[in-house]
Order: sequence, then C-alpha cells, then structure tokens
Amino acid sequence: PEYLAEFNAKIDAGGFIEAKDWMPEAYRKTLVRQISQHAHSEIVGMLPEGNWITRAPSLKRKAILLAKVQDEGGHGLYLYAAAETLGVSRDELTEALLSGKAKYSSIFNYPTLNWADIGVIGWLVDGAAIMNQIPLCKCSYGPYARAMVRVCKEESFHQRQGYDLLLQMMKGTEEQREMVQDAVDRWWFPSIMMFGPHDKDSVHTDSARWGIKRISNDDLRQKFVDATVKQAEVLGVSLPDPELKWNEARGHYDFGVIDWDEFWNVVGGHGQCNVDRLAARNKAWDDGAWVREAAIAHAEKMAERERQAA
Amino acid sequence: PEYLAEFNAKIDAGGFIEAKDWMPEAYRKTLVRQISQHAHSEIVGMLPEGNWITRAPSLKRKAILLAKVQDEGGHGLYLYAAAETLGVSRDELTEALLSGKAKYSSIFNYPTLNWADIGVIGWLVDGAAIMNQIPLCKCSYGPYARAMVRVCKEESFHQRQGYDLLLQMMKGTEEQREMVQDAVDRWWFPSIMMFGPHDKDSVHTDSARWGIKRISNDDLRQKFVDATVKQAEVLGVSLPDPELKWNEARGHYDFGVIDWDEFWNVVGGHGQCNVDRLAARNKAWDDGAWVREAAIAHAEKMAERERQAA
Amino acid sequence: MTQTSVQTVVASAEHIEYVMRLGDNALILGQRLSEWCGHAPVIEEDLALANMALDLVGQARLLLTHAGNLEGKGRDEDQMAFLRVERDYRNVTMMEVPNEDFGRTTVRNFLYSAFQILLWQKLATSSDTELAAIAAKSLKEARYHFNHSAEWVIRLGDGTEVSHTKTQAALDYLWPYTAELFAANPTDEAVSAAGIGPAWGELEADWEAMVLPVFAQATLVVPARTPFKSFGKFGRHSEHMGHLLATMQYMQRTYPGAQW
Amino acid sequence: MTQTSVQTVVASAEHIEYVMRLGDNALILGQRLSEWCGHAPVIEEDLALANMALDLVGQARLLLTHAGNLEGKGRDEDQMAFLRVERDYRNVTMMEVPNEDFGRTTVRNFLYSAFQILLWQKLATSSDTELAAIAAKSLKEARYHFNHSAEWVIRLGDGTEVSHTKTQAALDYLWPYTAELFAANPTDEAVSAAGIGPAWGELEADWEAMVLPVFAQATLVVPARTPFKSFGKFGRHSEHMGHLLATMQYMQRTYPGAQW
Repeated sequence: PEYLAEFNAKIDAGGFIEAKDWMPEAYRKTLVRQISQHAHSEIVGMLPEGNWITRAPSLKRKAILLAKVQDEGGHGLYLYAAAETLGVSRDELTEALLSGKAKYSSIFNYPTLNWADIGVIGWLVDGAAIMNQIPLCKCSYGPYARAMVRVCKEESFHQRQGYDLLLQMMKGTEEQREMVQDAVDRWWFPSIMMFGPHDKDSVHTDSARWGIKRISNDDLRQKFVDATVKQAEVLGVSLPDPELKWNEARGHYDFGVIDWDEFWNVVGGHGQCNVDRLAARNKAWDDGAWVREAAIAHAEKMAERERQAA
Repeated sequence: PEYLAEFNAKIDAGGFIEAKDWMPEAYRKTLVRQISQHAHSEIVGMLPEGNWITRAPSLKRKAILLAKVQDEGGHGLYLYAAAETLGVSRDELTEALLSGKAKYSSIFNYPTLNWADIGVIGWLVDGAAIMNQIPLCKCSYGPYARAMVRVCKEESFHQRQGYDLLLQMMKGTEEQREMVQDAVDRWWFPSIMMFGPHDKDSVHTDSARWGIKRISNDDLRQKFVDATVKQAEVLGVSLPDPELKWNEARGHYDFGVIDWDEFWNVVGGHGQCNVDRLAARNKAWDDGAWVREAAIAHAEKMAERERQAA
Repeated sequence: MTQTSVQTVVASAEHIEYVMRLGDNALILGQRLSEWCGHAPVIEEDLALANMALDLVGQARLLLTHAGNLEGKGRDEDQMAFLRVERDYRNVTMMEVPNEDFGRTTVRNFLYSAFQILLWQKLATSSDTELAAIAAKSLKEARYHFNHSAEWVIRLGDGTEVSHTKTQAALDYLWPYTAELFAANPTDEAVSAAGIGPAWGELEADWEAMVLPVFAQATLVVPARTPFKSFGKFGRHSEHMGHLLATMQYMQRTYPGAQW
Repeated sequence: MTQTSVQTVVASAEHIEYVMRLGDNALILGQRLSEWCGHAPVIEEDLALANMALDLVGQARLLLTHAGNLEGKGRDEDQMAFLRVERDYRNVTMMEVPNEDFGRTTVRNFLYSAFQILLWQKLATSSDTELAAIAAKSLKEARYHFNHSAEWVIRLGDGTEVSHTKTQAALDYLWPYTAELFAANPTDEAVSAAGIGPAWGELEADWEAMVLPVFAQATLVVPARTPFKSFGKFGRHSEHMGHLLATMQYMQRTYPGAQW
C-alpha cells in the first residue's frame, strides 16, 4: 500500500519505473504481455519480408532489405531483454510463441505477394507501428521506454526506405505501378486495423492509468490516416476506400467502415498465413535444437575443463 | 556336372536359361550383379533428368520428359523383377545401392547443367545404352533378355525424342545453339566411356562364354562413334575431339584418347555428383520409411480383420 | 454446333476465366507433383505420381490452349502457362502449397480428384463442346487419381501411429483451403447461367459425400470449418506461388521468344 | 597511379575474370546465407548470418561494379549479378551448394572466410588500386566471419554426439570442394604475373595452417584428398546453381529493363 502510493505518484509525475522498483503484479503482467507480444511481432515479422530477400530485384535493394530484416531481429532481441527485466525468461516467451499461446501482431499473417509489398510494409505497416510506438518512448516502464526510443528511430529509417522503394517503382513501368497499387490495395485496411479496435470496443483501460498507453486507438488511427493520405497523393496511388475524404468540419479525413470480422478472424488464428508463420518459427526452432544443445554442451565441457585445470 | 553340361549345351545352342533351370552359381552371381546394376542405373538415372522437369521450357517438353523419366522408373521396376527371379529381394538390392556397395552407371554422376543436356542425354547417353543393350535382348538369361526387349524399344523412342529436342534448339537462337554445343562438349567423352574399358583392359570374360555379353566393348564403342558422327553433322554440332576423323583403311572413324583416369575416378565415387546422387536416393528412402511402414501395418491390420471375420 | 461456335468466338470474360481456372489447377498441381520425380517413398509411387503429373500437364495443355482460343489474342498454351504474372493465375490456393511430405501430397490429390470427378461429370455436357470433350477425357484420369489416392489415404490414416499423425496433420492443413473451391463468385454464376459449367458451390454436398466416408475409414477426423479464406482462384495467391513460378517460368523468362 | 589507370582501361580478360570470380563468390555465398533469414537456430544467429550475407552482398556490389568497369561494356552491378547465363558465373562450386543445415553453413563460412582473409591480405597491395581498396574493407569483414564461424565449428564439433556427427558430415561434404579453390589455371597465372593478385594455389599452405588447428580443436577429422574435381570457377557449375539462379534472377528476367 505504501509502495503502491509511491508507484502511483511516480507514474503521475511522469517518472520511469525501473526493473528493481516495486510494481503491482497486474502492471508487471500487462507489461510482460505487451513487450513480449511486441518482441514476437518483430521475430515473426522477419518472415513476410524475408520471403523476398532471395528474389530482391537489385543488389542495393537486397542489401537494404537484409539490413532491415536484421534490424527487426535486433528489435526482437532487445525487447526480449526488456521483458526479461520483469522476471520472465526468453525460453518461456519463445515457448509461448511457438505453442500459439502468445500473440504477435496480426499484420504479419498477411502474405507478401509482390516486390512492392516490401515497400508498402515499410511505408504503411512500419508507419502505423511508429504511430503506435512513439508514445511508448515515454511510457512509464523505463527499460521498455528506452528500447522503444531505439526501435522508433530505426523504424523511421525503414519507413523512409520503404517509401523510397515505392517512389522508384511509381517512376517505372506500367507493370511496376500496378504492383504498387496492388500492394496498397491489400495492405491498407490491415494497416489501419493495426491500431486495434475502436475506443468504444477497447479494453485494457489500466494501461492508460499506468502510463503504458498514452493515446487512444482511434486518435492514433486518425493521425495515421491524416498523414498517409497526403503521402499516397505524392506517390500517385489510390487508397482502396471510396469513403475516404477530407472532413473540413472535423479537420480530419473520414474513412470507411473497417471489417472487424476479418480482424478478429486473423487474431483468432484464421488469417491467410497464421498456420504457415507458426510452422516456420517452429521448424526453425526444432531444426536448430541440436545447435543450441551443442552450444550448451560445449560450454559445460569448457567450464568442466577449467575446473579441472584449476 | 550333368546339369552343367546341359546348361552349357543350351547356351551354346543360343537357347534361353529360365529362372527354374539349374545354373552355375557364378552365372547367377554375374547376372544378379549386372541386372541389379542396370536397375540401379535406371533409378539413379531419374535424378539428372528429373532435375529439369520443373523448369522444362514448354508444356510439351515437360510432358515428354515426365513420361521419359517415368519410363526409366518402369525399367528399373522390371529389371528388379528380373533380378528377383534369381533369388534376391528388392530390399537387399536397394540396401546395396543406398549403402554405396552396389554400382550404377557412372554416366549419371555427371550433372545436367542446361536444358540441352536433356536432349543430349537422350541422343548420346540413351544412344550408347541402346548399343550396349541390343545384344542383351538375345542374352542367355530369358527374363533378362525379355526385359531388355521392352527397355530397348522404349529407349529408342527416347533417343529419337532427345535428338528431336536438339534439332529444335539448333533451329533456334544463338543462345540455344550454344547450349547444345556446351552440352555435347560435356557429354561426349562420358558417353563413349559408357562402353567400359578397352577390350585389352577388360575383365569379365566369363560373360562372353555364358552368352551374357556377346559383343566386345571396343566393337560397340566403334559402332556408336560411327553412327553418331553423322548424326552430329546433321545436327550441326561439333564433337569435342580433334582426332575424330574418318579412316578409309579401317572403314571406321578414329577417335582420340579417352581419359580413363577420369572414368575410374567417377567409378570410384569421386565424380561430380556421386555424393549428391546417393544422398538424394537415401533421403527419398529415409523420408519414405514411414509410408512403407504404414502400408505394411495397414495390410497386416486388414489381414487380421479378415481372419477375425472368418 | 452452330450455337457453340458462336459462343466460342464471343466468349465472355467469365467463360475464359472459368476455363483458365481449370487449366491453372491442372498446371500448378501438375508442377507440384512433378517435383516428386525420383524422390518418392517407393518406385511404384514415383511412377504413380509422375503419371498423375503427366495427366495434369496434359489437361493443362488442352485447357490453356482452349482458354487462349476463347480469349482470341493469339496466346498459345506456353504463353498462357509461362508468361503470365502471378495475379493472372486462377488456380485455387490448395494447388500451390508445398508438397511437404507424401501425406500432404496424397491428401491433396484425394481432395482434388474427388472434386474433379464431380466437375468433369458435369462438364461432359457443357454447352462448350470443346470443354465437354476435355472433360470426358479428364474424367477417366480423375477416377484413377481418386482411387489411387483414396487407397493411400486409408493406408496412411489407418496404418501406424506415425502415419496417422502425419496424415491427420496434412488433412488439418489442407481442409481450410478446400473452402475456396466452393466459394461463390460472379464468374461461377455467369458460367452456370450460360450452361457452360456448374457453379462449383453446387458440388460441395456431393464432394463431402465422396470424401467423408474415406476419411472415416482412414480413422481421420475432418476439422470443423473456420473463417479461414484463401483467394487463389481470384488471383490472390499464397507466398508459395511466387517461388513456384520463379522455377516454372525461368526458361521462358530468360529466353523470350525462343521455341523449344 | 598512372600505371594502374592504364591497366584499368585496358584490363586483360584474366584480370576481369579474376575480379568477377571474387564478386561471384561474394554474390552466391551472400545469396545462400540470405536464405537463412528468419530460420536460424537462435535469433543471435539470425542476426549474424544476415550480417554476413550483408557484408557479402556489399562486397559483391563493389567487385561486380569494378569488374563491369574493367570490362568497359557498360554493365552495372545488377546486370552483372542478375543477367548473366549460368556458364558466365565464376564462383567456386562450394559457394552454391545448398545450406543443408547450420553445420554445413557454418563449416562453409569457416573454410571460405579463412581463404578470404589470406586473399584480401594479399590483394590489399594489388596493383589494381580499386581492388586493393575493396580488399582492405573486406578484410575486416572476413576476420569477423572467420572468428564467428570458427567458434561455432568448435562448439558444434566438440558439443554433443549429434552435433559432432552432423558437423563431421558437413566437413566431409565440403572438403572435396575446397580443392577447386587452389586448382591452377591460366587466369591465376596471368593475374599473378601482372601483380594484380596471388594465384590462389599459393595460399593453400597458409590456409591449411589456419583451418586445420580449428578442426583439431573441434575434434573433427579432415578427410584425405580425393581425385574429386569441381569446376565452378571455370563456369561449369553443379546442378544446384541453376535453381539458385532461377530464384535470384527471377525479377530481373521477368521485368527486363525496369529500375528498382
């Protein structure tokens, strides 16, 4: 109770909770869930983009994509590290992902079907992720907030690269422009679903009180839509929503009805790639078991040899 | 001794030995070795050509190639059946192949590197095989001889298809003609090595006495070279042997020195594909173990159910 | 005859799409089956799988030639097979997912050949006489594919514990993709109204009546339907398709215009 | 400087081929390593393998650009990387064989990075100053690849029984392909005589001195040399190469002339 008051005071003052600080169990649990989901998303997110590395159409783009996917793995690593400060192990978290118990961002259950998807993921998916994540750079849990500072910086870079890829394609052949439009048509609604259900349908109100979630889903989504419409115009693509138009009164863009059935179907495991994504992660893990075991066995041998030499 | 006299008499009269007939153990062993090697060659031979099925450049050629490789599997099957008449089981023979104990034709340890290889294998490799095999249609062991009649008929068909593929390519673009020439350059010497060592260096003299091998290696090779030079001219490719020229006195084509070191290296397991070929066969066998076990288990269940119902 | 000829000349977009879909199913499944060549569990199955692949490539040739004729832009079977972009292929997604193992390959052959039997039976009386002729020929082939794969489904499902597990996993994986076969769409409606062929959705009950008893005999459990949707027949494929095409189209893409 | 410039302008066929060989080694091994992305045994290795792939793709860009300049026909890095036919690639065969598993991937990285260290060291003083600059940059990368893979070779070789067996199998598979690195040929002779770079055969003893102790520490047995020969650096590749190229070249072949 005394601790709780102190905890609340620190949060209200906009201070950071650190790993060694006392925190309510529910706060800890919420953070573990959110940070690990975020970490899993980075790891699973390597798959749809990784799908195009071997077919990248130029060496420059191959290098950029490799570096990007590598960054995502890196984000996964330091997010797992942030989660570990809360007293869970990476193996536990991995196990939860592989068994399907833990969630990851549903967006990665959509397939990457043409090269422009790589650009659109950078532009729209990373763009939406950044909108979601910038407030987290000031969230109440210090290790998470600091991880997000780094993540956001790199994601912004990725977003610009994605947009640049699309600009290049839009300057190209008719076929290239068609690819971009096709990719935008497929990714637009999934991207704006990334902000989650409408505020009226949303749970997790504790997150707001605890200073983990500082801006509402709908506000973030609106901000994203407003920013993106102009970028789409510059690019010269149309967004696949006939109801998308400027609302002078609101000072924002209105947009059409989101198919939340689809959203929940994908969250529930029935998206186009849920099964393949988890299978790919499980295969990587199972195929790699002998490698991890060898590393442990070798480390033990070395330790034993040192003991004997001592 | 009495049996042996009868056996020898039948052979000398050009008659067929049948599965139930008495035969010398050495004759049986020689036949098992030769027939099973031949069967293994058909099975391993599916791999270099199978390598191009998924990339065949037209649907017609894809169909022809599929049918051809299927035929080879069929040859393998009835050659195994012919070997089984001599009292060995297919599992034993398969085991000998997979462990590397049994040999198969060394020609299949060369890689297929461009689409023209498919045509050249039909023209040169099947062509050489036919030369080797036609005499076997009259070999002294009935089941083998009858199998070879069917094999030779189908191989002749394959040879014509291969030659036709090359004719089509030679009528095509410069790049296509280059592919054909490249393939001929790589397959010519391996093909004429298929007749085996020169007669002066050859063993297996019993085979001749027993009516298994009726024409010598060098005679067959000469016959093949003589026939092929003209086909090469029609095709418009050069054969990669500067010493190849008509010898009026002999009434045959002379040809250059064969690199028997290479031949024995490949026979000895050190060709370009020996390891990959055996690995592919072993993988197919190992991956398929559960399927074969299921078939046996199911058959036993069915038999058991019938017994119980009876 | 006269009526059909007229129809052929002024084929509707739906008619062309319907035939292309059939052709692409044959093409893509044929491609997948041909990957087995030389790698099957026993030689007999090497032959059987190659034989099925051969049947399907043969069907693809007839169907894509016909689709090209209906389209009237002078595209031959190879231009249709090798020179379209991914979005223009109309095969159902199930055809393009990887073979994985003999279990998945067998269950897919079984699921699809049952569907084919029903479809070819209906198409044998198509107002498109060319399509009807192809259907009559293909029906015999589909029956062989069905019988052969049904026997294996039973052997594998009711074989060992391992084979049961693997085959159940194959069925669990493939079953959601079968919903795509029967999904309603304007193409089917138009084609059905024109007497060219059935809307595929009409075949679902008969198809279940063909496949469910075999799974029961194989002691396999058919999963419940889920909201999973795939869209291959509308041109939106899975990530597997691009890799398949990279291999299949490679020669035609690399040597444009060459004759083989 | 003047001398080098002149040399660059009238580069010999051997000089170009030598640089292309280096570029193709980087390109093809980079391609293979990039296949791992998202599929490694632990995330740390996902990053490490992607990092090595990235280094190699970077080297390929510099080397193929340089080769294109030496050639003087206006081919840029992408034309070099994506628009040659198989026979014109000059990588050693070892680069193109499949990854198979983490063991083979690791042993290959180890074998090749040791070779690279020696080669880049020599090339740092090449009379081709552009090549010398690339060598200086690449040497640092090769050292990291070597250290990282050497540690893993030891861990895997001297780990569990399973890891020992798999890693020994990887070494048995790859070792024969290493002979190709050192095989004498006119290109190396000419390049060596011109002071552009070493004949690779000169590096064999030093290379063995680098790799053998690590294998010993890893309790792995280096196989005896056999008469096996591979010919990738002469343009005669393995059956694996065509499949790799079908994937790698697909976009450039399908959309000729497009800029990305």
